[in-house]
Amino acid sequence: MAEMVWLVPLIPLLSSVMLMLCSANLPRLLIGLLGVGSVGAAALLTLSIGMDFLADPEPFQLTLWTWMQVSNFSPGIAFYFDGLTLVMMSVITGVGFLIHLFSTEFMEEDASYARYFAYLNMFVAAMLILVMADNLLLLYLGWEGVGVCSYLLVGFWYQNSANGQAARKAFVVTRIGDTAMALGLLLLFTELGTLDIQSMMAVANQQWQVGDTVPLIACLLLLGGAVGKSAQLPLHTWLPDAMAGPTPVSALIHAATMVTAGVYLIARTHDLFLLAPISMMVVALVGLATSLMAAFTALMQSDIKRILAYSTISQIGYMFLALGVGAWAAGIFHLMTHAFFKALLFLGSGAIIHYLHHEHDIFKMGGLRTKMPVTFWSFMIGSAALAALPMTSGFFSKDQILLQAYMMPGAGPWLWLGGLLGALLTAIYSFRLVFVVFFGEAKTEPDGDTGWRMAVPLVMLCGLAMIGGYFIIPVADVFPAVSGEHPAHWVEYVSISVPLIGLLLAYLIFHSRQINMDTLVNSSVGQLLRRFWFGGWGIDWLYDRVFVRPYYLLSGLMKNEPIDAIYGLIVAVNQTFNHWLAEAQTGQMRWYILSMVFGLIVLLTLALQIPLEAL
Amino acid sequence: MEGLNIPLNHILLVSSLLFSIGMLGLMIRRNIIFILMSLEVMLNAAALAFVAAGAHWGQPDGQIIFMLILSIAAAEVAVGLGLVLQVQRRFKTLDMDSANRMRG
Amino acid sequence: MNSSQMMALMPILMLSLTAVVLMIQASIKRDQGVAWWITGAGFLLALWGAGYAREFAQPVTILLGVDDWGLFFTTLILAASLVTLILSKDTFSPEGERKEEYYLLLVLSVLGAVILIQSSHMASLLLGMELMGVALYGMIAFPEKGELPLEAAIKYLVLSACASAMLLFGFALIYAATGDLSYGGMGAKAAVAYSQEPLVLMAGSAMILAGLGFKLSVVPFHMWTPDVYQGAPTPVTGFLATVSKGAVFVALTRFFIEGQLYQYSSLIVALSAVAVASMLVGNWLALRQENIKRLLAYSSIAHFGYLLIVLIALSIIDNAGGGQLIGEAITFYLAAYILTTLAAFTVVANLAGEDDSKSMLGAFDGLFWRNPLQASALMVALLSFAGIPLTAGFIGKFYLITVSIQSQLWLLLVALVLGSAIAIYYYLRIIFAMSKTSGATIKTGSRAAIGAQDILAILLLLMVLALGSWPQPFIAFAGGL
Amino acid sequence: MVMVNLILILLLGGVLAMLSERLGVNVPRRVALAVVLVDLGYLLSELAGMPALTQLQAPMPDDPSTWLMHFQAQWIPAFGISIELALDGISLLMVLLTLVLGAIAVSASWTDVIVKRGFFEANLLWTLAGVLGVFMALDLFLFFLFWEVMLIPMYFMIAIWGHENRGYAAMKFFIFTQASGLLMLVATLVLVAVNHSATGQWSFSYFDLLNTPMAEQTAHWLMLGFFIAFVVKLPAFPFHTWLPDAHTQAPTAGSVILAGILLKTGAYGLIRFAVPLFPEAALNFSFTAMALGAAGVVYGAVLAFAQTDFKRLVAYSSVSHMGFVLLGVYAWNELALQGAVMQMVAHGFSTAALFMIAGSLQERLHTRDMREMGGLWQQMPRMGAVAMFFVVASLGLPGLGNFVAEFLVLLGLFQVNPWMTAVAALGLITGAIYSLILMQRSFQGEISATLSSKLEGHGLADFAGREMVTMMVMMVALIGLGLYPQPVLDMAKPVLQSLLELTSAEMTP
Repeated sequence: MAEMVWLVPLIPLLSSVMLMLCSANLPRLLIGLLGVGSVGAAALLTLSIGMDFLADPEPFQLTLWTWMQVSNFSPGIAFYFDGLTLVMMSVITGVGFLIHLFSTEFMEEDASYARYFAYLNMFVAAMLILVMADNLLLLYLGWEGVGVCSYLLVGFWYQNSANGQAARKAFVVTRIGDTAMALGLLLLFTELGTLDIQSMMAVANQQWQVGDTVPLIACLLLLGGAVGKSAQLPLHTWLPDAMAGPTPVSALIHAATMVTAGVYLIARTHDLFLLAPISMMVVALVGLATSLMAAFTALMQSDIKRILAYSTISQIGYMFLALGVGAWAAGIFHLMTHAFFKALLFLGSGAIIHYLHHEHDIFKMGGLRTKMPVTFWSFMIGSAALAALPMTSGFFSKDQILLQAYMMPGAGPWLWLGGLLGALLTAIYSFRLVFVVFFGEAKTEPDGDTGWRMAVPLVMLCGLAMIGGYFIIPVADVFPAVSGEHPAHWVEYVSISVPLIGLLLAYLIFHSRQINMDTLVNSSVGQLLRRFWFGGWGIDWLYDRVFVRPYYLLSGLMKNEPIDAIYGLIVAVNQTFNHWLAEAQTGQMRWYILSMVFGLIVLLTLALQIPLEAL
Repeated sequence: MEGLNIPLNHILLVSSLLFSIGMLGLMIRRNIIFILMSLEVMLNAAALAFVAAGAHWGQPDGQIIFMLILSIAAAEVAVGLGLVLQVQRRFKTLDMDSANRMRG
Repeated sequence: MNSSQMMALMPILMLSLTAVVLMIQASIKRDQGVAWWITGAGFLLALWGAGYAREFAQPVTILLGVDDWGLFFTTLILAASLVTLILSKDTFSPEGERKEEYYLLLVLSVLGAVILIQSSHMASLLLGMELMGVALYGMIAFPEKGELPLEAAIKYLVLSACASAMLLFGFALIYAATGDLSYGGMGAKAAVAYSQEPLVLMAGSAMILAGLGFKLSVVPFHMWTPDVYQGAPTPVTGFLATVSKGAVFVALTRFFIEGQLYQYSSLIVALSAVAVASMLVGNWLALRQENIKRLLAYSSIAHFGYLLIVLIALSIIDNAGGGQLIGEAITFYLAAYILTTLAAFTVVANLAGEDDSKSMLGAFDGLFWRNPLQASALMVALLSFAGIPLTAGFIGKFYLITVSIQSQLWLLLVALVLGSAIAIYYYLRIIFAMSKTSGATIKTGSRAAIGAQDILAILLLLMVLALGSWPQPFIAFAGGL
Repeated sequence: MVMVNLILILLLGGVLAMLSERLGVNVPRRVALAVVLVDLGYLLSELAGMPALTQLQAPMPDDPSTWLMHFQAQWIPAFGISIELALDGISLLMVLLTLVLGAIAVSASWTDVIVKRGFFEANLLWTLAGVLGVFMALDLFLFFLFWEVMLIPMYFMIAIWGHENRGYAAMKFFIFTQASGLLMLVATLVLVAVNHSATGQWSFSYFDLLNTPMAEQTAHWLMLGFFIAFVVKLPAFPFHTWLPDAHTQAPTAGSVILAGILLKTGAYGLIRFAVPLFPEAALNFSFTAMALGAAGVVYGAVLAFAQTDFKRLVAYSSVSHMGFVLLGVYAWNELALQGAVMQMVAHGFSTAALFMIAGSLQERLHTRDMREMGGLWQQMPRMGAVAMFFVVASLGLPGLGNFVAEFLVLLGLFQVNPWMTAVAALGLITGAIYSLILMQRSFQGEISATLSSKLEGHGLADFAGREMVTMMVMMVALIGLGLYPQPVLDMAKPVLQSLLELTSAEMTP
């Protein structure tokens, strides 16, 4: 079965091309079938390959053809399949399939139905290529392909130019990260002579010692790419705006798959990062800082999708933290569980938006508990998993991360404390969302609850979110084992109790209104803080002032070609000469005679110059 | 002919003076007749220089060229005066500054 | 003057014979057609004479030196005058004046030019120059009605008389310094004379340069060119541009070589200053010129500026054995220049005739569509002036650059490159005007009858292209001179 | 003789097209297409006879027998000038690109209403003939001749059939290239003179001039003469101001040829003449050249972003893309050179397609101003999709030709100068910015007020069958180049390796 692995990305790709070419004359049902079916087939294929692989976990490599061969640079279109790839593929195809099913109903009335599924399928294909790539160049192909698909999907409703603006912002910011990653690729090839991940890591281990500068630079460049794609500080500003796209898109791209690409990249090239401990620390700090920053901002948001977007950023911050402290398996595990419950939350919010005729502001919703029971229960389970309440999948993965963060020698406890604060905030804002939207008096009337095509994915995801914690991801032989002794039990109890405290706080503030925050919120400091946090710590505002406006100014200034002025000058000089000389042609004969005499005098002086000197 | 042996340079000086006077006349005068006259002066200055040079080198060439210059000057003046008649009839004036229709 | 020397003078004899026959015919019965045919026959006989005289190439008396090089240019001059004759057949015939005198003046002027080319003595130079000049005054002023020709003639007369005076005075000074009037003699005695009174010798040669410079319309003396080109009837302008300037340049080269004037660096400095000035000023003047004839005048100023480079290079290369290249360069460039100018003036004559308003740029709008044949001839001529490959002008420019590189004249090379870069603009402006499609009524397929002028235009167009794309036979021929 | 026939077919074809106008207004375009296809077929049939391309042995630059095809005939023996045409890996690639893009250019202006159609097609074919000559000529004099001659028909195409101020644009185009061409002529002649003084015989042949010993200073100046002529044509940063005007004013077919092929003559000249003839001078000049390339990449991209005219934006994108070629050539190792050759081919297709889209937009909306466009995707979904494909190709999406080229250039450049690569990589970001803004302003967003008023009701014709076929050809080509570029790389490999050996032999004195 292993040789069939290249079929997995091919099926969605083919269906996407099919949908693009004959989008006009296909009936809506057939389009749905084709779109969902292709991802479903890919899922089944992954499942069967996965079963074979779990039987005898032997990673295998398959080369289709050498992409290009120039002197010693010969990357191939080659796929590498091991435990990590299996996990990623199953997440992509599994969650992808559910989201495709969900969107058949969500996008029911949309005019360009086929175009939507074409883009979505192409996205899944690109993501699959990304995770299955054997060499970094093919990974980069998947990387950019995913970027373009996210641009197309975020800007799907292109009639409104604001969506176009958001899509362009998403693409350009990620493109900055991609450029850094490309430079990383160039450095790696120049130093190590190959881009095939496995052989590259082997060569790196021989060639470099721990703590060299070159691996540090390479890792930081790769981190730049990861930060761009996974929306971490400093390149995170595009994700909240990317909510302009349809909600299933946000679910698939900005929750489950694309944003985790950065985590996958670092996990896949972990040997390099192990060679540069400083870069590991940087990853951890970036992760922690992002998770805290995003958590605070999520607290203040009023748009349901922006809350979830900031919560995604904060959760990925956790994964970066895990990778930073060397807990690779825990990071990937959290990636998987996060995909389940975040997709669940997004789809739930999609259902709410769909049936509340596109209402985004949570304070205008309320009391949906009775009217939309399926959505309510999916939100409850999703938020529980998000906040990592005990026995949910989120609990298992987040605790592992916090434990291993604690165990890290040196800054471990501090990272653990930061993580705890993040967990507390996560609990508060997730349940704030639940209480405000589902409890309290109803403000707007939803017209009905989810149809079966929405309900089934929600229920499946609820199941996964609950039991996800018990999955054992087969990455034991991919990553080095985690050292360090198990910390004292009190650390575990603290990390269990923190989410519960958060739940209690959220209940008190938002549901039963015992603790009155108004005095604090309306105070001058509170207002300032509120606006500061609401605007994403002012980073977006900063970028706008520092980068975007000057770029517009610069290009506007140079619009009509300053260089042309130089050539204009040359022309002007010639024109003036022409003008003077033309004036000299007065037509007066006496003037001509004068010029002849003048000429004679000049010739005489020139001719007599030397004899005069000789005298 | 040892009688009047004036050094060559003096005569050359005189003829170049004559030449410059002719040129000056050419520049200053506006009336076409006087322009032709100053042309004659310049040509004769050259002729004088030739004769002096011929004398200096004791060769007849100078005077032969002098004869040549006379005939050429005559030809030019003949054609010149013919044109002057046309100018008088056409432009109603002999002032050469009026003939500046072509410029630029 | 034995018989072989007479044979050597065959072209001159033939022309004089034509002049006499013309005068006799005019006295019998004044008939323009017959006069035209006689002049034509005369030129053809002279052409034959030039060919015939090749075996007898030898110096004839001290006045004339008949050699292959001179005879080649004689044939070139005669060809040019034939073209002028064809063009002037119907230019101002409507006015119905007595045309015989015009043809007589033409023959005399050509006779002057031929003498000038073959002159090797100051007297013959003077004779040839004046004969050509005075005949030209008559030709320029020929159309009675026009005021412009009259103004042009007067200006040309006064200015060239002044130039001749300068020339004469220069020769007088040189004669005073060296005591010899033939170029060869002057050259021999020049070294001695330079040691005694360098001032007189230098002043004399400077004035000669000034006098000849006027005829070649190089910069300090260029002011007359546009007015005379515009004023004179187009065939006469064509004649002036090709025959008169070509002959004077050949005379200047002969004088320069045999008179060994190129040894004196001060003269070379003077000449380079003049060359650079005329290259740049000629092109600048033409930049925004609307009248085609004036534009061609300015471009001829620039072209003779380019030609002077070859003379200047003479002094450096000649003693380095490159003399053969110089001869080839001059022969080729002059041939190319004359051919292109003839082509240009043929078209201008066919289209503009004597009506000055017609020679404005506006009249040429959309010419490609109205009269494609003439338009393409003019286009090829302009491209040849600009030195675009596949035309004779390009090979000429190629020679110029090779010569200036061989002699390391970097300043002149820079001026040449700058000049031709500027030149592209105004040549292209005309081509662009001709290709305008807006406004002009474009009727395809209405072929005007192929008249005599069209044949001439096609012939010249083909010769310019042939010389440009397949120059090898001509180079071999020029090499042998 | 094959090569001479290639050029002759096009020249005579041009004359035929001009004359065929009498038969009917639509006849010339069919004649033109037939002539180009015949030419292509003739070349392919000749090539079929040759040994398979991949095992081309390395053509020794200074030994004519090893070239794919070589033809020599005396022309002006006095100066050692001969009609010498030769074909090797790179020039074959360029010839094929020229003929394919020529056919596409003819089909691009299939339905344009053009005055004097016959003369238009004739000029188009003559430009192609001139360009073929440039790619095949190996005698420097002949090369210069074709270099200038290809300008004249191109000048006419812009001057006669261009848009509003075509006169200015055509004049600027001609003077820029012609003046710089003069510099090249002077440099060639000095080189020949130096060769003459060294070897005692006149020769313009590439093989004799290749390793002329000369002083370091003269080598620098000569290299500069060649460099400026090719860089003006490329166009690189400071000499590029003619390109936006020429492209915006040229008719569709004209700008397709101008962007697709004429820009490549500059790049080809650099690879063939500027560097191999003066290896040491090129080596120590390489930093400035690369700096110009990098500056061109960023400058072109920033300016492209500011444009409101569709074609002008695409023109500036060509400046940015060609900056990569300059970087690739002067990094002078196999990776970068292969990247440069790939960029020449891939850029040819992507820009030609964008110009065709611009042309069809102009045909439908009678304007190129993007302020009057917007939301066209609704009206013309197929054209929108095709435009999206080529915009994405021009910003360098992996899997398409441009990415392979740009990545190879950056890879090669990194080994020479990492900091320069960082600057050039900025081009990737700014490239994305201007490409997407192009899509946004024209095909996405709300329909502009002026456009909706102009349309009031009757919709716009979407891409027809013919246009779709041409676009499909180019899309397949780009995808093929992107996913399997090996045939193109193999074709250029032997030549590049031999050039590298030649110059490396020179550079280590």
